[in-house]
Amino acid sequence: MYVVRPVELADIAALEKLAAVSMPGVHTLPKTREKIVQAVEASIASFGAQVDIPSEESYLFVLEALAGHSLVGTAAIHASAGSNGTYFSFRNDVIQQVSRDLGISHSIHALTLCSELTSYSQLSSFYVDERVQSRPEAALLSRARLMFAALAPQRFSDRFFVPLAGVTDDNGGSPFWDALGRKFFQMDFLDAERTIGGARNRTSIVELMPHYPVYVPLLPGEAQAVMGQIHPSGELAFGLLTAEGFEADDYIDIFDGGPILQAHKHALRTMTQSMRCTATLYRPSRAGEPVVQYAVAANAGQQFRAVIVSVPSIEGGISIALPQEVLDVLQVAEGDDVLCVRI
Amino acid sequence: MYVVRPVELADIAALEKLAAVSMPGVHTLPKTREKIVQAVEASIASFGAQVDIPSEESYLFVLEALAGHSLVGTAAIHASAGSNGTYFSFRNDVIQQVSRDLGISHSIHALTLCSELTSYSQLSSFYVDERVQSRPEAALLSRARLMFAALAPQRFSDRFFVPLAGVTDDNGGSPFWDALGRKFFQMDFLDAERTIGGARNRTSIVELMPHYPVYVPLLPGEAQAVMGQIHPSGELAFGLLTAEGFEADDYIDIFDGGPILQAHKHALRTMTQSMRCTATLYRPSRAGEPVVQYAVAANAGQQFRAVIVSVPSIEGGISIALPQEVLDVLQVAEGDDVLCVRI
Amino acid sequence: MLVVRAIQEHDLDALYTMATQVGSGMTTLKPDMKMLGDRVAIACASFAETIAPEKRDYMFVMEDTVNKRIAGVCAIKAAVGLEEPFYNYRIGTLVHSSRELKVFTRMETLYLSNDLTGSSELCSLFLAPDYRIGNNGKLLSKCRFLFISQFPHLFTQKMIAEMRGYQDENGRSPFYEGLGRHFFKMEFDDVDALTAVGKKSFIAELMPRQPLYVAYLPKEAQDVVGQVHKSTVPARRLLEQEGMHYEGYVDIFDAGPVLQGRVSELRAVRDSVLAVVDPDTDMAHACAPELEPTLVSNTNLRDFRMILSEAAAVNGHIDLSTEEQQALGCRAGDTVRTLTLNARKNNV
Amino acid sequence: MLVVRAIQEHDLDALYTMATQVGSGMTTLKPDMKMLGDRVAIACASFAETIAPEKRDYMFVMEDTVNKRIAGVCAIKAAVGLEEPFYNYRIGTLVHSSRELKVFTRMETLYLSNDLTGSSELCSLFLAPDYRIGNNGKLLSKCRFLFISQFPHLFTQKMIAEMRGYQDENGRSPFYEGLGRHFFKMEFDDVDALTAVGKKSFIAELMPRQPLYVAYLPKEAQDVVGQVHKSTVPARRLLEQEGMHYEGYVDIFDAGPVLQGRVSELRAVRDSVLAVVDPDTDMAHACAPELEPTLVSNTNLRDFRMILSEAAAVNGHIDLSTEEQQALGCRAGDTVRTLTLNARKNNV
Repeated sequence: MYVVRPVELADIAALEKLAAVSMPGVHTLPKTREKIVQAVEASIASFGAQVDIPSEESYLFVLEALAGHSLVGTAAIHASAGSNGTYFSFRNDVIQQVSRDLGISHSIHALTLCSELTSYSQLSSFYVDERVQSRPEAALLSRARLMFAALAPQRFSDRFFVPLAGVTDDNGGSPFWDALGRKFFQMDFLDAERTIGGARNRTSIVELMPHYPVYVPLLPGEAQAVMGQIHPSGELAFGLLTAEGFEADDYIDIFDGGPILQAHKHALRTMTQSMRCTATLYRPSRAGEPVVQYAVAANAGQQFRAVIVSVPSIEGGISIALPQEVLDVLQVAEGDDVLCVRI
Repeated sequence: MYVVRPVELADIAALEKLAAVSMPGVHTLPKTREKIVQAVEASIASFGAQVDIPSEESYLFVLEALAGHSLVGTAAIHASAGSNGTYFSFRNDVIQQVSRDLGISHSIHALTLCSELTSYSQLSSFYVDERVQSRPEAALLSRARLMFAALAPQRFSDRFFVPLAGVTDDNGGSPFWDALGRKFFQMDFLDAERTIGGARNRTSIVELMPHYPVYVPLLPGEAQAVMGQIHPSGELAFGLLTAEGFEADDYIDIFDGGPILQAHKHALRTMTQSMRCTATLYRPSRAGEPVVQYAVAANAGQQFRAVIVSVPSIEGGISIALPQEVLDVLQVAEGDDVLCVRI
Repeated sequence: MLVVRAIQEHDLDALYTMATQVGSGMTTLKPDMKMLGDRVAIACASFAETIAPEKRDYMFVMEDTVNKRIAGVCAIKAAVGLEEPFYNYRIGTLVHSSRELKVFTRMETLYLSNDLTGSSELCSLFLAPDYRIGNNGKLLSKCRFLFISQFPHLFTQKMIAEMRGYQDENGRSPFYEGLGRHFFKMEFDDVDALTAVGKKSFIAELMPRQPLYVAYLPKEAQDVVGQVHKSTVPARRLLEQEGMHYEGYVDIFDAGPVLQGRVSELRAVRDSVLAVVDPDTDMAHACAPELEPTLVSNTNLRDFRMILSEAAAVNGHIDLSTEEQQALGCRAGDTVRTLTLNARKNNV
Repeated sequence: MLVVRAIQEHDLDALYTMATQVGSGMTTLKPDMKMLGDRVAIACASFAETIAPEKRDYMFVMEDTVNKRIAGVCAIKAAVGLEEPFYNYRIGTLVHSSRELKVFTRMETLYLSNDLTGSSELCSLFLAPDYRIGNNGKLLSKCRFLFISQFPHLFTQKMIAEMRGYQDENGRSPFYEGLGRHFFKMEFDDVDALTAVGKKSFIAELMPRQPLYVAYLPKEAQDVVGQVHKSTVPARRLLEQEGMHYEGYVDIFDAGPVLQGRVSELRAVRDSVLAVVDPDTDMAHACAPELEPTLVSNTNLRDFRMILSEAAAVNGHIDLSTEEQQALGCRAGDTVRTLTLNARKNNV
């Protein structure tokens, strides 16, 4: 069995190992021990914080294989993307061009630097070990963040977004960057990402990036081709998130043109279809009873746990029967509330 | 009993009478017989059309008091606001201003001329007679349009909006217009509305209105004060629409600064909470059985009808018991499908 | 002798004949009898001062007094952009600088503008091919500056001239291909034809209205911003010698430069002088040894005439031959305006 | 006698004393010993040509040879905006026109721009109050044009001068109140103080970047766009006489005009002439009857000096008194540059 739980200090060594093998890229794990320690401590403080208004909290989750106690995945969610500055992205705008005399009317696609995502909650750092990628636990890890948000809505915005890494070539170059950011930053893509620490909320961005809309037809074909396209490493996350209800058309990343998925919580399956049920002890009654898979989560703090269970359908019901082992992992007793959603 | 139904040719005389008493303003009824006839004929053609993609269809509904066969309200919905041009509105933008050196960071509100509502379906022409304004039938009239859209989704966009008249003074002047549109059109508000026929999709708009964002702090206080504020005549509609799930913060009218309510269909109560039930004949079983009010609608063409009924709750059920009189008004028989939503 | 004079109604046929030789690239001189007739009528009314000053269009023809042939045409519009918007791109500069990252980026920017609205415009210059010799081109181009010096009150302080932009050997405009085509989705020649019939403003509705960084354009489009067509290089040089400068305004289609000048700083306005015509002595000009040629005009608005003479104004007097006096429609004792044909270098 | 000369290290104390008298409104001359010391060092390096041309800052002081007092200061920066972005608003025109509605609206527009980046700037002019008599102000201001004529290769073709904008009797800037305050949320004087310490670019981060219609501003803000402070009217006139013009660029805070000139069209560059100093004869200038005063400078970059003389250059020679020769650091046979103090009208 696998469990998603908040990161703990004891995980630091394991995270270091994960960081060493995980993809080079900017939206994944911190790379150095120092930054990992920082992230873990920030997460522990965040889970422990009393929150009225979402702010600097950053929650880091790990996926643990209980057999062997090994970490096989990470995922994070930040309470507010702009707690530490303005979060910049390109908004996909459509400009109508009309000439009555010529009877011409067409739409021009333009990218506008905007700060609209600043108040959103941001999902990031999604990584799962190869062995788990095809298992439902990958989906559990991704959704656990939203289940936590469903259990503790005051900790988050009503809107969420996830930037996914865009297309780069074999040398780490980005066709989108070459057509746009490079002209203003005068440096290579990876140098720029290193310089700015992968952030999208730095003053340097407002100082250097264009403030006027970028007309897409003027971009070279290679740059247009990768707009909103994901790096192959992001395909798993993209699939999980669009199934969840995230939409990809409104924003793209200002550096590599990668997609930024976003959604109002009303559009997210985890938010709209999850049910609060009372946990009961599962006592197998008859063999062959049809079962379905649920993600089940409990607790809104550092004790947060999420697992997948296969149990009889609870549609219309108000309780869910869970084996003792699951109750133990979730750290709940019979009669406690849990959050359940079909997975 | 009252019924909402598509307008018919026989209604023209009654509509003329209504137009004579209804508010002066731009988002309500056509005023002249010729325009009324046009609107009625367009509506009849629209209800009769086979529609794959929403286009020029414009559906006009009336609220009829069955006792006396008098018309006491109108409401319309256009399949696509931009079927005949680009629909222009002001988008409420927030621009982040950051100076790291001075430690200053603040937001500036700006209005940007945009055409994003062009592909939306547009609700308009909502008018109810004074005697009906405080009755639930006002809500029925407003929602009937969305029930029709729920019954015939292919006829409409996934997104809807409703412009509501903004604040004008006793002389028909608009403080918002005086601060903005007047500078470009060089004419009074009412003259401009007359000249342009109340439309928001004319080439003249793209020719004359400002293409650069208008920074709200630069507008005179009186103009800022009325931005997004409704004319008193729109309060009933505003209340009904926000209860329905429409949101008012994203767009305002380019002429008078009145609010433009908009929503994705997923956010609308009529769309998300309506149930398709089988109609059965109501046979009162026991006195004092608790009843609730439903809006019930049937048929997706010119036979569309919507009424309010008070019947026992149908939560979880799949059929609704309706008195014979209601079945007759809805033009359905036992066993036919109807659409029901709590009102 | 060649004389440049105010156009007259009877010049219409000759003007049409010339317009048929112009070819593409000059939008203000197309072989369209209706358009040309309207224009000549406006020009005649302009010289007669029977229409409002800002509507005037002073058109001049160059006539060969020997064979009475019309060999060239040029014009000055009193004001552009007052009936239809007059669009240009203005080249501006934006600096993007981050001290933290030690980056300082200076970018050129294109702004769609109507800044030149109301300016007076030098336009419609065409010289018949067989007259393209000697100083004829200079005479035709520069006559307008002498006219302006004589009647500065008829013009705004800002004078402009649109120059045809760069095209490659195949008539392809790299600027149009890199920018306009994306928004118009039609051929450059079609755009050109539309502007010729006065539809320029409506095409401009399709242009992007937000400022554009030049760096977004393909290299070959960037390279031709403000560059004239190869055949226009001499015309540009002539105007620059008279005090017109490229100040960063270009055509929205082909990025050809707009030359601008302040009327008070034009060489003709600074340096031209009035002189009284002396009685013809026959001798002075007969033996004038390699004198620099001088532009000489009469001072008559309604029947403005100008020639190129070997005579020079000395101490407020000038000795013109009888033939020259006739060409100018003046006689001894009349006042004429004179300017050396070529600019002299400053004495620094 | 008053001599304007290149500043020297030992002038720092006198410069500081003068800066204490300047008051607010001139951001480039504040009583800050560190700033002034740095600036004098750069100026000395500029005249000595030991720093790159675009970093130079040529600073001049006016010295009273009688009492050795420093009575005025002025400067030319070789290039602005190359270290910190240099912001202005540019006034443009946009036409909104609908033939259908018969509406033609011509609107002025403010564009935030760095267009003047790289221009050479005339700046930091201050004359001690007790010397504000006679031609002293002209001498101090115009010395820079003579310097530019002598050393045009040191400057870009574009010369600018920022003029202090309009304020009412209470020191209130209607333009700032109508625009800047909404974005800065601080007092004009605080903004002024920040710009003085070189923070202008960071304030500009807070300015709206999209083009603004002037018509959005309150009437009283619109009225002062391009208007100078009452006390700056004479300084503006002086510069305009020398060939500088307001071309639509204004300060982003108070909308004071930026005057611009093309170096080649400055009066000094057009009209100044070189002359050889004749041996002092004592007589010529003693009896010179109401001659127009002439600006005379030496031709020495490192020790540039200029005076106002009653002598005039005639046929390439000029007769300067021994005292004048000493003030200029030159002697008979040396070449000097001369320019009449006042512009003459054209002979039209």
